[in-house]
Amino acid sequence: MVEILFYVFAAIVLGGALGVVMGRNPITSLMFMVTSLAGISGIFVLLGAHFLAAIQIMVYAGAIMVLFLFVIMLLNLGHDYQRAVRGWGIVVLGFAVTGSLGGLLAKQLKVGSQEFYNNPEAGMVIDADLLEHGAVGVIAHPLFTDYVVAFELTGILLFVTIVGAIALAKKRV
Amino acid sequence: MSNINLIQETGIGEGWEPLLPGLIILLPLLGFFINGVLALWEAKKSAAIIREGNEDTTAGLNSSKAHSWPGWIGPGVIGVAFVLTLINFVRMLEGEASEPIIREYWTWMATGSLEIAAAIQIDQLAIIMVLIITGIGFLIHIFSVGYMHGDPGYPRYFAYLNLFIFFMLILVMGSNYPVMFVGWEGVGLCSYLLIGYWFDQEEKASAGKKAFIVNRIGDFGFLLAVFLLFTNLGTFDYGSIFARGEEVFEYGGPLVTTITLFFLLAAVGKSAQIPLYIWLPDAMAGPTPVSALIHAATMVTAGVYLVARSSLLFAMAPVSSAIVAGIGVFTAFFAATIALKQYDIKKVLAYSTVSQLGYMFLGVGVGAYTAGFFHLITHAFFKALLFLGAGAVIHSMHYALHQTHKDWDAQDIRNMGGLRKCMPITWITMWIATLAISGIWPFAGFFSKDEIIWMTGSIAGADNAPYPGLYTVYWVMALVTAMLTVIYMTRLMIMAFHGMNRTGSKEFGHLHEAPKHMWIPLVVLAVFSVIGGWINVSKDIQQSFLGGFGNIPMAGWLHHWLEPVTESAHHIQEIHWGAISHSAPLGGGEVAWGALSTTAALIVLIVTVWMVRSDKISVATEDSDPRGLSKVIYNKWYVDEFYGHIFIRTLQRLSKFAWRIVDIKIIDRSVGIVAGGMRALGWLASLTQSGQVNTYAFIFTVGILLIFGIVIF
Amino acid sequence: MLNFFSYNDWILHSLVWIPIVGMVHVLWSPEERAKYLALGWSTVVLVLSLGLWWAYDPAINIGGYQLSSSHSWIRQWGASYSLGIDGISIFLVLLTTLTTPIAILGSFNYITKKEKSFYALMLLLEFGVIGVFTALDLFLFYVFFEMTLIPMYFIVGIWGGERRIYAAVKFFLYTAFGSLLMLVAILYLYLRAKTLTGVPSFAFIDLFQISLSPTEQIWLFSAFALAFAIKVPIFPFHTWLPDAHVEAPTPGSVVLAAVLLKMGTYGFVRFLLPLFPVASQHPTVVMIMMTLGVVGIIYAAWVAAVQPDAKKLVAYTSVAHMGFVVIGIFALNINGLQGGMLVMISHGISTGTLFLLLGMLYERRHTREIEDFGGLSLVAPWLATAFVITALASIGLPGTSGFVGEFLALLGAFESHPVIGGLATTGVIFAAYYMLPMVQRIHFNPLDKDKNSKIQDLSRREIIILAPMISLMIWIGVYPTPFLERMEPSVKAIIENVEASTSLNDSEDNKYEIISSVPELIIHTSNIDDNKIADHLNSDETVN
Amino acid sequence: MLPESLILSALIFVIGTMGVIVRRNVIIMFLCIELQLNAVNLTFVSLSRYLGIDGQVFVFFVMTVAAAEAAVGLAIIISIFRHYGSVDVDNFRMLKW
Repeated sequence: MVEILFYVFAAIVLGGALGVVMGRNPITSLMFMVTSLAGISGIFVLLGAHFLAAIQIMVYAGAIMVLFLFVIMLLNLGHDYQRAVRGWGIVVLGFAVTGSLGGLLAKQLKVGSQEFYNNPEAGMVIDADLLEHGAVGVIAHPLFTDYVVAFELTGILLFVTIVGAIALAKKRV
Repeated sequence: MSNINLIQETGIGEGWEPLLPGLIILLPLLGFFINGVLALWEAKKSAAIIREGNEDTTAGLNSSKAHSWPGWIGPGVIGVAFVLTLINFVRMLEGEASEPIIREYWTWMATGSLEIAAAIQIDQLAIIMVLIITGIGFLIHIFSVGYMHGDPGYPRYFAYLNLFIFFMLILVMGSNYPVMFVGWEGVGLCSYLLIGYWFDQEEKASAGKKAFIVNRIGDFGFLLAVFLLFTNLGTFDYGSIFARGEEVFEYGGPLVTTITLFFLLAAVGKSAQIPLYIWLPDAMAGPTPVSALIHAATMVTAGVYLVARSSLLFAMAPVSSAIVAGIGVFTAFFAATIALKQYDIKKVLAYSTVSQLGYMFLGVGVGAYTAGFFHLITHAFFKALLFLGAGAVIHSMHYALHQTHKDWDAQDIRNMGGLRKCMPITWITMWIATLAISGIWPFAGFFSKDEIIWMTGSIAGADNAPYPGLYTVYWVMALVTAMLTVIYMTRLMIMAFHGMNRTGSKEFGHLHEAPKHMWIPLVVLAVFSVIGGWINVSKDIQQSFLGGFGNIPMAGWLHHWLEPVTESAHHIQEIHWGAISHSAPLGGGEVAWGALSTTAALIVLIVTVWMVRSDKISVATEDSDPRGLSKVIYNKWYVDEFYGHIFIRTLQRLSKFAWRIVDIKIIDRSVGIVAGGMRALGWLASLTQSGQVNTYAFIFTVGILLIFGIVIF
Repeated sequence: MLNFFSYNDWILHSLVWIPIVGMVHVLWSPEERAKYLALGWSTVVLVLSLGLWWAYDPAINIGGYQLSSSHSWIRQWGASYSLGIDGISIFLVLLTTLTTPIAILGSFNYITKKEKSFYALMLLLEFGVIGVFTALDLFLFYVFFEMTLIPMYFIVGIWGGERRIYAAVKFFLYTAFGSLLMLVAILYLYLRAKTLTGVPSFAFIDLFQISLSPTEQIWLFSAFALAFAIKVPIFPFHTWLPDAHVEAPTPGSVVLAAVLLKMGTYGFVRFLLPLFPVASQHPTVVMIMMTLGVVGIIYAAWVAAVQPDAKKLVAYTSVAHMGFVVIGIFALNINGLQGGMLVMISHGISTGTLFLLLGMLYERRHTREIEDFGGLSLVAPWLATAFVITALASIGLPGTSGFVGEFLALLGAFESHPVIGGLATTGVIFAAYYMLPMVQRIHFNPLDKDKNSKIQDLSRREIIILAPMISLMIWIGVYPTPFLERMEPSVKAIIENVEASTSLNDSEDNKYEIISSVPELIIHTSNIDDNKIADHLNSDETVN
Repeated sequence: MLPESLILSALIFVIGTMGVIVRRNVIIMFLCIELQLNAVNLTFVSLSRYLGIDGQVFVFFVMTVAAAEAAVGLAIIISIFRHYGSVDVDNFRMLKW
């Protein structure tokens, strides 16, 4: 059951990703992106990261992508059907390079993951934690103990980002 | 720390005690400082006037204090120095000392391997030079008071003149070669400053520059000779060099020959001998008393002094000595020919000086160091007198031409004539000098010049003389030159002082005898031009009718006096050359040849008087250009032009080549090519920077792939 | 007296850091007070530095460093902050402290824009140069050596003439290129020393102890020599100098000529001879260096003689003078080396003064072309007098500073290589050939240009600038003994070290062997003081 | 499931990279970068099952940074668009020199 669901989500994710790259219109790409993100969120659930899955939908698909959408609408790019790619030469080269990169990555990840794969206790700890603390608690605990400084810094980062974004987008030119 | 002891008068001299020898040197320096400060003060005032646009810079300055003090300070310090020297001289005479007195004041340079003291040495040679320098210097200073009166740079003039005396004294009193070199270059500096004294006239400034640069060629030789001495002997002091020179150097060996040839180069530069004589005639651009002091009596004789000082080395190098004598006699002859056709009164005297210096070189070159030095002394008297006389004439001519605003050349003898009527004292004293330089008995020049010629002749006949034929040639040339001397000097005198006046009737009224300041030195020098030669009458002559049958009191005095300095050189010469002959190459003794030469000189004189007087002389502006050989001689054999083409133009071309081609085109451009290569590489690298994000991302990915691949495989 | 204030302990640190304090002060003060503050601070440095004259005692710790102190800086690398002086560096430090206030005073009228930055940079430059001359640690030396480039780059690039950017970039790249090669050599040397002793250290005293094979020496020598040759500059690496001098503002030229060039020759004496004695003695190396020196003397004199630009002329004469220094150094005897040192000092004074004088002329006439002048003696007699005296000192007239140095350098060169020495001596002729025509065309000749007849004579400020310089020229010319006797022990130690190395490095066996004082050395590396350095040297000698 | 999800993440990453390389529209390039980030997130999450919860924490941070990046990046795009009237990367070549 889980495997089937995984492959369904995987297909959605891959299809969405291809749609993002191949879509000729920014809106199309964006919509495929949302689809893809939703698929990833499904895989997150399957992997036991319930909280992240929720965040993925709410923040990523819900907020960030909407921000993109706003910008596209603001700039009125919805009707912008340009030639999609810059030239077939670079597409071929890109395929060659990214293909080999992907091959290497896949091979390496597969080889590297063998020992975990064979580990019978895989996922036991996380699942136990999940049961004990709940989906939020399991991530909240390290976040506010071990990573509290980083967490606070993230807050500062976001603040700075807000200031920066406002300053940049301000009409002053 | 070594101790500076400026006027240190401790230490006991050998047999006599010198009185404040350092002060003799310091006094002119003091005069220089005082006059120098006055000169700066003065110059500032006149500069302010020029800046305001006032052309006449002399206005209002003549009466100022700055204009009357130098006239007292300048001659004053030299006078005191002269008196001091005289006292020391008398003490030295009484002391009968043979060892030089050395006073060390401070350590000038000391490194681990050498030590040069700022030290002076007083010995027989030096004291005579000091006497001449301060004595004649004093007279010329007094003369200058009159001659330079009214010149805007009056204090500056005396500052330079005092500085010159200072350096000249260092030159002759130094106890080692480096100290001598200080004076050697210092006098060159003063010569430069004084020749270019009227610096706002380009040709005068250039003449000074020329003198300095040519002198520097000589200085180059001096330095190399000194370096060679040091590397072989490890010292610069006269005492140790001459004490050990005989053992260290081999007689006639290449080393000592090289050293002496470099010294010769130095002497040739300073004493204006071929091939470096060209600066001296130009040096006449300076004020006339300067020509008298520097370019006749003292500085130019420094070369002779150098050879006499280093007599031991020259005696050990017969080749160098022969070259010295050869250069000397050839210069004497060559310069005399040029003097025959010059019209500028100072130019004639300048070439005459070159010629007479040639005689001195001949003297020291044949090993007759005393004779050469003797001629230096007598020449100092009569040539200083001639120049001062010429100065008086020019002064007078200048005044006359200035009064009537005639722009004639005040120095051209064609514009003079008949001056004896207005300037009797100058006329008589100059005739005395002329007779002296012509070698007519009993004037000073007779004894000194005759001795040089005689010594040349007798060396040619010495038992083992190295090149008897060569010395015979020298002897003949020296005799011929003596006759040429008579001709050009007589020509000068007749054209300037006798016959009809050609200056113009209006101007003639303004011609006048020189003021007292000026004629007193003339008279003093005239006296010495007569009796100066009696200090070294040789024994044969003294016994003969030419010496009043033994009645000239000081026969051979100078020879005897200089013995401590020259005896080792004479000794070496005697060992290697054998006894010198007592007859000239054509036979006949010293007395006979002396009498003969005086007679011949007199005859030539009379003939010249007759010939010049019968010539019709036209003034400079109307005179036709000389033709043929006269033209060549008038243009000084075109030597200046020759040098200009061969050396100066070549050097300038080389310099321009070095700058324009080597420096800019080759070196700088190759640096530029390296820089350009770097830039090209940078440009190639910049091609990858298309500015397109996609491309960067692609390259980035390739990079990741590479790193990834390297990590995996 | 000096000891009462424990002068010896703090003086070198103060000399290095006071300029920085002054720089900060200048930067924090209003624009119009900048020049007075800069003058004040540099004068403080000058006054303090004068005590060195007495504090340095040539009789003690012969061949070693004095007033030295050492503090660990970057412990892991063994770089330390060590300062000290010996008979070679003391005069260069004094020359720097003297030149800086004079150059600052000389720029009062010349610098009219961005005064604050200018004077701050001048003080920064002083900091760097004093650091170069006092550093006893190769790493520290290198830092200072490179640091001097920065202020000079800006001084030329901002306050320079028309082609200032070109000149500044050329100057910077040229010298930086050389010093990068030197950096490589320094690192090699450091690693070599580290492997031999096991202790990382950049201290001179440690680096001098290691023995290198002849091949290594030749390579390292070349790298160091190239860096210093560019800095000096030796023919044919000199072409940056005329450009930099011509474009630099007067004070920049003064400091450049007076002290920056000396860093190159100082490097020769300080590093090349002690570090690579075998290479320094190698006949080919000596021949190349001497030949370049001689060619520099003659060639630069020729080129100088035909320059229409007075400043460029003087710039080329610097090349000629530096040629004397080079032949003096590579004569490898005491006379030559002492002469070379003295030429450095005298060149610093006389050429610096010539640049000051040319700057004064430029302020008056706004031209540097020799042709535009003429007859200035009439309207500016004091200026002309100063100029003539300085020019004569520059061409080495006896009785002025130039002569003593040149005489000794030539004598030294002549002792070891007569032909080279003889050729170099022709430099005295060519010196007159380039200098006198310039003097004549500027100060003599008729006053035939209207603009020239309005020129003002020296102001009181200018007299204050020139008087000490001219007095020094005469002093060194007449009584150089105080200078010579202070440098003698250090010079002697260097020469003896070079000569001793012949025997040490001849046998192949001890090629890579560290000499036996290493254990001691390890103990002392972190804390150098006079006595221990002396010990090192003594043990060094016993080994030799 | 681990190897599969890892391979999936590799594929997403590669597709994202391809997009960055070939697309000219800067917004789509941006989306592709988000895609790459998500690929990395997926890797973190899938490995976190075996290596502990830290992986998920990192994903949390990555998301925050992605949000920040998107905000700033989009602001830049807006200002560029104002300047050039286009979001085609071919226009942004100012940094070439």
